[in-house]
Amino acid sequence: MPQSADKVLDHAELFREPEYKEMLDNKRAKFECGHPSNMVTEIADWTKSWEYREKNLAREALTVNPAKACQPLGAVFAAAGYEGTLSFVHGSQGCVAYYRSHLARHFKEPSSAVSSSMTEDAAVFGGLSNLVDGLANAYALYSPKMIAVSTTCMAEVIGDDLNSFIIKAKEKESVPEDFPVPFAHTPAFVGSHVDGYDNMQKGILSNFWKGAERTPGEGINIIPGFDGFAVGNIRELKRMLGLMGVEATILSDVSDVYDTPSDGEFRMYAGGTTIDEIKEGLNARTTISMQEYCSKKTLEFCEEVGQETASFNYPLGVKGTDEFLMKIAEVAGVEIPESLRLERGRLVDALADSQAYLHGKTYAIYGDPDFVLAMAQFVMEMGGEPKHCLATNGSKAWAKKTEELLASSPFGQGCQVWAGKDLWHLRSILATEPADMLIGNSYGKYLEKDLGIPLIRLNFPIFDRHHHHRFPIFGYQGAISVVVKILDTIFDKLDTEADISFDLTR
Amino acid sequence: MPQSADKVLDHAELFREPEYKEMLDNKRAKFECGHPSNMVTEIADWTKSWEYREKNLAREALTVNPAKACQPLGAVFAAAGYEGTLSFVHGSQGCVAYYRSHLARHFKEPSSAVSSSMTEDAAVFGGLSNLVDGLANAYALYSPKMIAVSTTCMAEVIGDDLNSFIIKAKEKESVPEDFPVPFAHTPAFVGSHVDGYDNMQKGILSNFWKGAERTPGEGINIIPGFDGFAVGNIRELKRMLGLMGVEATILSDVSDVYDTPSDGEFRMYAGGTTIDEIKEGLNARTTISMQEYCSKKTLEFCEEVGQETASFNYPLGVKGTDEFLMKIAEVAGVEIPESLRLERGRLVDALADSQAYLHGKTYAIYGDPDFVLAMAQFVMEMGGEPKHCLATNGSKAWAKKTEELLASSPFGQGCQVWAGKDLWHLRSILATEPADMLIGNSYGKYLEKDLGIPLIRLNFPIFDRHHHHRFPIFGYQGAISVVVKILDTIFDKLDTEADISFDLTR
Amino acid sequence: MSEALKNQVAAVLNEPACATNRSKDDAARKKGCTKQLTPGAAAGGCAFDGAMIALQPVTDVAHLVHAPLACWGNGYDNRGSASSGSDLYRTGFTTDLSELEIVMGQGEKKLFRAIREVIEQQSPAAVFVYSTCTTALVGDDIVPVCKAAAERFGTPVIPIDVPGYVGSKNLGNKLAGEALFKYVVGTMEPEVSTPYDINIIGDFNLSGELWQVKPLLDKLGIRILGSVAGDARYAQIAKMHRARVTMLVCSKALINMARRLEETYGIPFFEGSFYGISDTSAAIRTLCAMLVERGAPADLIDRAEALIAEEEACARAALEPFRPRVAGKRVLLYTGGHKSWSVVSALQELGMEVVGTSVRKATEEDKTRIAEIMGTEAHMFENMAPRDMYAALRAARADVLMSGGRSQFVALKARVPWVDVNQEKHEPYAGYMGMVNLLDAIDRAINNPLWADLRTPAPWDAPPAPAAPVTPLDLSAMAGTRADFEDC
Amino acid sequence: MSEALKNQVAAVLNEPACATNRSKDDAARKKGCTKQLTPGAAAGGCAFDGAMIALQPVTDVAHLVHAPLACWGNGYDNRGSASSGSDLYRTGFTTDLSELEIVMGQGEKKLFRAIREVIEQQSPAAVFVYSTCTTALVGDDIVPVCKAAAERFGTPVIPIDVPGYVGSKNLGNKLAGEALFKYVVGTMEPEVSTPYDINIIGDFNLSGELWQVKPLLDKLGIRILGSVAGDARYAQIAKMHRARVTMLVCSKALINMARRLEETYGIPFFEGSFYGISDTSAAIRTLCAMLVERGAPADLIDRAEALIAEEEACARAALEPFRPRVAGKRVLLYTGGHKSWSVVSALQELGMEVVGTSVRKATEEDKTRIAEIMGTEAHMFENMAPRDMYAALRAARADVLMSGGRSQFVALKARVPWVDVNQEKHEPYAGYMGMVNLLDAIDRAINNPLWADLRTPAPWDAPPAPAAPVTPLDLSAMAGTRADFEDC
Repeated sequence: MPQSADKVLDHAELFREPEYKEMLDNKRAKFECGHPSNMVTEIADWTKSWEYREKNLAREALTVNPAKACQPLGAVFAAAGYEGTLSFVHGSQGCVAYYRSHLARHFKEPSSAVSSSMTEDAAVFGGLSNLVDGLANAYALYSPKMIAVSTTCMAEVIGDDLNSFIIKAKEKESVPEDFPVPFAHTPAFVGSHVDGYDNMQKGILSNFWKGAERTPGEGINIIPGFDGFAVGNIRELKRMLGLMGVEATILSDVSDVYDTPSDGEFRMYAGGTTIDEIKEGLNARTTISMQEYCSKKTLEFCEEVGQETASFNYPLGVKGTDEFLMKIAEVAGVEIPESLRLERGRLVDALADSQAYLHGKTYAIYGDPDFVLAMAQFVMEMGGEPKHCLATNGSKAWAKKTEELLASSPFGQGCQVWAGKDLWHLRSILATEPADMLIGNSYGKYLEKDLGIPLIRLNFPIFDRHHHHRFPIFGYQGAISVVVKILDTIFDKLDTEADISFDLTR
Repeated sequence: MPQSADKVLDHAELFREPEYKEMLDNKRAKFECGHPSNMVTEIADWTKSWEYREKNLAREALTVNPAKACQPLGAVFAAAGYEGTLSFVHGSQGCVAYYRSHLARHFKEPSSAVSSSMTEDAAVFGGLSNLVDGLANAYALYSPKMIAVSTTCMAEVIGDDLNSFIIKAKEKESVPEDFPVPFAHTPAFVGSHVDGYDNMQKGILSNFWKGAERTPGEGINIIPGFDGFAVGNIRELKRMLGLMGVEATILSDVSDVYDTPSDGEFRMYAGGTTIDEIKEGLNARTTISMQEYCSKKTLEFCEEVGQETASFNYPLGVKGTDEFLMKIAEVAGVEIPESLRLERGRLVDALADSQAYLHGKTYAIYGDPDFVLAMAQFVMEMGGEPKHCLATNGSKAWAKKTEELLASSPFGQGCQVWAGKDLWHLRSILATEPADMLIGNSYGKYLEKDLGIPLIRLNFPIFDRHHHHRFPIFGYQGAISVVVKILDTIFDKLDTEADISFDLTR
Repeated sequence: MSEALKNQVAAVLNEPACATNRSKDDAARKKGCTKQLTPGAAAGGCAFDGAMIALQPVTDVAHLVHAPLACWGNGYDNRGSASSGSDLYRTGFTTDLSELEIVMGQGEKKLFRAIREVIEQQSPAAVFVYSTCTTALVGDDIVPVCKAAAERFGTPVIPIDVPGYVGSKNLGNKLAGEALFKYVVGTMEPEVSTPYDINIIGDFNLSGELWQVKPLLDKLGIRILGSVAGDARYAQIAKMHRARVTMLVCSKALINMARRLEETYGIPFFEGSFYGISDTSAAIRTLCAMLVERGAPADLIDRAEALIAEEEACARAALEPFRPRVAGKRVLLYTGGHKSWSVVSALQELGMEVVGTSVRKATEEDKTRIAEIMGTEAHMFENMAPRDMYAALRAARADVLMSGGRSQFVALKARVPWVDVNQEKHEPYAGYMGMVNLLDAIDRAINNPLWADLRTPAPWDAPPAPAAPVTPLDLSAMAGTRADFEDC
Repeated sequence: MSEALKNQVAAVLNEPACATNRSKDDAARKKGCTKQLTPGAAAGGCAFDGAMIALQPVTDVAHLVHAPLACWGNGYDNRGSASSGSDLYRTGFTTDLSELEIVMGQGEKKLFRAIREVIEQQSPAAVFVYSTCTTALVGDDIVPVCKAAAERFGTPVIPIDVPGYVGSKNLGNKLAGEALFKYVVGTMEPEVSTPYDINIIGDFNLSGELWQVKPLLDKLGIRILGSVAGDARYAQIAKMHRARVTMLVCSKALINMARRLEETYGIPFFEGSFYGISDTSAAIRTLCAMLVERGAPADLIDRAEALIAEEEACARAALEPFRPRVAGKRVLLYTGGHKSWSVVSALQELGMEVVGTSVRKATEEDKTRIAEIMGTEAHMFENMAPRDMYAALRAARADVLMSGGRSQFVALKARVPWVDVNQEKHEPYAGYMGMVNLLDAIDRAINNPLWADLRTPAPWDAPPAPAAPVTPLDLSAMAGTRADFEDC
């Protein structure tokens, strides 16, 4: 073996050394049951054919590589944005590990959540004792200011009633009577993480607002939604609001939660919206959601308590940001400040400067429903075509809305909407109707490798690149950073493929 | 030909089509004087050998692909940062076109500068009439608030005395007597653009401060230096100063000059430090320069008028930013605010999160002297090795300082400093002692292509990527964006080369 | 759950081959070796997770999870098992059951159709169908569905009945082993049998670790006929009944499978480790001795000794440059059961000081062994809440934490370097040269200048108080909790 | 400067082949065709720049600039000439003279050593040595240095004496042509001569434009024996004395070279353009007619007509889908001399309306032709300061500006699309299909949704006043300046 202390190879390189190559080839020859390589190639090519595509799209029972996560993940994320809040997942013991891993890998930060760890006994007798003991233990172990309870499938299938269970737990003094324990039912077999986010947001707000006396005021609440770029985006949102002289309550502010410093202090809880802010939020005049599909039920509840509501679809780019800021200005009764006008001008200037490279590019966009809508609109603003818009967790209503968006622009002609499809569907779609770029999350890297279409990571989760979420994609300045990612991808490809056109100036 | 209206190819693709390929091959066969391709390959390989390296490094009369520009470019850049200032280059007609192009291509913004357009007559009779007429025309045509005069080689060789020429021009009423016409002698055969920046800064400050009465105060002046990321960096600098509650005068603020919006208004002049701010700057207690090699003479002049001075070498990363902020805090008598402490913690956290990928990477860094010092220090902070530090415009003093920096860290052991070398030297150096990454400017793309070493563009000029300069690399948050660029390069390479190690999580 | 599964769980929990189990009284034995779960604490993996860990490395199989999205949709391709062939195992297949399908009892029909689709569109060597909490609770019986599908489509379809709520990850490992034994082992015959055929059970080829050992076995002529499941092919499980010896690598997770192979096919097994030079040599010696007892030519012993001598010399020489850089450094271990003692041993060989090791997943036997190796029980501790781990890292003044990914950020906040030695690691550490890799990783972690910068106070902070004098630290006395802070 | 150069400049300025020049009186002729420079205005390129533009496309030559850094160090590889072979021309070679070397008169010695180094380390087909302002002013004589170096090293070393201060870019083009004629042309013989051998002078293969035409010539059997300098090799200049016909593409820049080839070697030349379908066809017709007059077989004429018919039909068909997207769009042109009329013609073929064209670099002849084509002088204008161009773009309500890079940002600020048609463009627009490319670029520019968004007021602004009615615009009456706002 070639290993030596002077040149220790990590496994990406180690197993490319000659003797490992030989060993691996032997393995393939002896244990693969030896399909000839030309047959393997033939089959692989067939899986990129229209024939395979038809078969693939006809798939109805099997889901392959879905671009969505489950409700409890969204609930844990929503709860994390409230100060001192511990997520408590009522269900089988193993599920919460996934949520913690998913969030930790994307944000590169600790992600705290606990489980009621139900076993077979609970399947027979119900989960009350697990929840009662669990709340007591969580409260004692972690000293939270709030415990937000969500469910996994098991609790739903056996029919656990969280509301009465929590009442019972307080009677048994697992937690003090006035200690906030909001809850939401979040079975994985309904909807996706965006629904879980919605349910938990509604659960938390209900816990404080239901039955409380409202003194209508002029305040504004903003619900960011489930957002992999929440750290950078919420900070940018606050900066823009500051420039406008507007104060608003961010309902679930994870920007500090998922970006704690290394300064010698361990923060199990850092930042987040305070309980006082939640309570005061009841009196707001308006609650604005930045992601419609993450907040349908929550906004309905806000209307029930007497607030005006508005929602956006992950406002990105010129038009998206314009509309959002105009709404804020309208509700708050302020003007758009010169500083933001300049920022808009700079974004438009950047688009104009680079339009020769942006116009006519084609994209496949996959991810959460709001994000896909936003990104499709933004690429059309640049003269690009969002050829394929896919949301595994997209509904029929979402599909209709997306089709209307595409129909509103000549650059949307011939583009297709794929609601409910997964990334294996997308592989067939792109193998037969390619696009220049993929926009989505880390799971798209298999498509990038397989089909040679560059991937731009702009959605949750991003596991294989670091720290992108610390910079905004919201706002005019955030939109420029999206444009830069797209342009860098275009130029990198130009340079990689160029021979006589390897130009110094682009 | 395959051209059709449905599929118009730009030239990067057009000339890869079969019949063009054939045509081009014929051209090579018939007109190349037919060196056999194996001989071409043999020679090409030889140019990557140690033997060729020795010959290349022995080169003393020929400069190939220098990583520096000339003095007048730096002067034009420095002048651009003052409100309503027009650069006037006294010299032959053609030179100013290069400066305008260079700046326009990097910043994607108009770059205004004029020339005295000397011809043969001036070579014989001197350039006085060109300067007199030129100032009159420039003043009438462009209505500037200040005209900053620099020189090219011709004016220096024929010995034009700018000071007396300007006095004469005012006597002839080319411009009003009290109209500011600072000047600097900036021959291209002395130093480089960083010296031109220094000379022009000194010329401008002298114009207002020399002979003026000083009322010593507590103010702070900051000289940013020649900086391709000036737009993002100066804004970040102002933001950090704002967080500290410190007001400072930026002497040459190009952040708005080179980032004008597209909003229907043409701004020949936008932003920049005002004349009143310059005048008031005389009373500052301290002038701090962010780039030592861009400000040696200027800081000497500041000391002459009674100010304290300090200089840094393009402060980047943890230590660089710490030192700079501590200096500001000391001079201004303020504490470092909690918000900046958190930002530092986040930067350290980002480095810690990614240290498994950053530690042990090797770099070749080329560019301006201050930048190379800063980048070398920062990569060593990450556990990387700055194997080759090259500044074509680096002096012996710079080389010594860089060697001391390298000696201060175990990660600098075995790293080399290349003062005065060009990018063709660097090609031989890297062909024989490779590094994992190149850090520099767009001219490095030939090395990237030739040697397969990925390039990260962090220095002026960046001609073949767009809008990078709109985001800071200064400050703690700016340092995170540098880290992200490095990490993305590392991960992109890992993914491109990976087979069994094509991992979802990094 | 079904009576069949209930009985199987009870049987698995009463593992005759487990020495610990044999020493229990009947009541304790019935309870099994699972730790008591603590509601309200951070929970770790479940039985489904354990089964998936054990089986996903079978690379040419389509792993189809019969569940709502969560169980697999959130987590596909999140392990670092490496493959020399098919990538099929990295694709996330699920029936993604919806509420309507659950309420209406349509799960089994959907499963059958999903199996058809995966076979038609992916041509796997086999399909492993995993049940989960939801499908078990609503009564979907995957066994007859798999049987019908296998008959209909001509591809093996293996039921893995592992709803998460039945128990721990360790239990899931065992249930997976039972399923393989019941449905797969013995269903194919190797083209040739040799006296050098072995099974390796419990290695998952994380970051290619199996491949750091295989060249050694290749040099000795030893063939890995059966594998559960590192870089495995379905055929390598189907044929494992023809091996001569079984080596059990993960000390307890799949012992039931090893025992069954011994009982049913007469294949003796031993437990060994490839972590650390001494353990690697010991494992090779034992393996060769057993092979010779089972009919391999006697010269295998001498060839093995020669190989061991050569490799040990080479490895120790390669390690020497690192020793001065890591000797004396203090390591805190927070890993799973078997790693607790095998890694301690390996690190001590390198002159490092292990200031603490978690025993939260260790068996009594593991704990005894650790006490022997470390010479004291003072360094053993149970689970820790993040803030307690943080305090321990500082109190123990560890220079490096070796653990899995979810402790990473606690370590970093405590400004302590961290090395990933768990299932998601990116570098292989097995075999003789695996130690070189591990040392390099530790060296790079500890000697990254970042830590000095990080620990140096920011220039605006006052200098820290002088360091307290070193006193022996009894980690076992630290306030902690038996709550299950599952890390992997 | 040297007397020799002074005399050469005077001779070049008195170009017998230039009709404009012949119509001048003696005083005007002596002044030459250069525009008067305006001190204090933005200045354009110099003679050195012009020479470099003409010669840099010789791809296998090392272009060595004898100067301080500025002349080449700031700007190497900034043109879009494309090469089918060597990339040597893209490397920036300079003597980078320092102050000490200038003061001490060491420039010539350094130049000699630099020539040696470039030959030893780069093995160029030849070295072109350019003088500049500084080296000319201090009296460095590059001619004997080049001669000595050529003798010493056995490689052609060609002096190009073009200090910037001697005049304009156009003058630099001509001086470059003189140098080639004096030192290079006729120094090599082609292996074979054919009746189809031609020279093309004045095409620089920007973005590969020459290659859009060459296949047409190839189909007719016409060989580009000599090239100045698109995709040229040194040999293609050395052998150009053996061509039968010269086509001059850039209408005035290198006419001196074409004339000398005619006077000395009897090679007739004509001026043509490959911009636009009609011009391309006219150029091919003229070329073939002249070749036949010079001895090519007469069937060339018929073959050319057949090719033209086919290509024109194909091109017009390809253009039709674009016509509805661009017809009626208003174009403002701000380009160099010859492009003024050839591009106007091309665009009108497409149904576009040219609302203005700069004539700042046009000759009187160019202006006459433009007036003919456009039917009025109202659309011609001289140079414009940026803010005036900005106003013109808005007043003329241009839909697109076609210009070089330095006007780009003015257009964008005026919210007018911009298409790069100058030397730095990235797309080729020559020949029949070049029009398709140009249309595509215009279409993409004009129809990018960005412009609608950009022109739509921000939602917080009041709606704009209704647009003023369209009235004929006399751009020539606009306040402007004769100051040289050099754009390329």
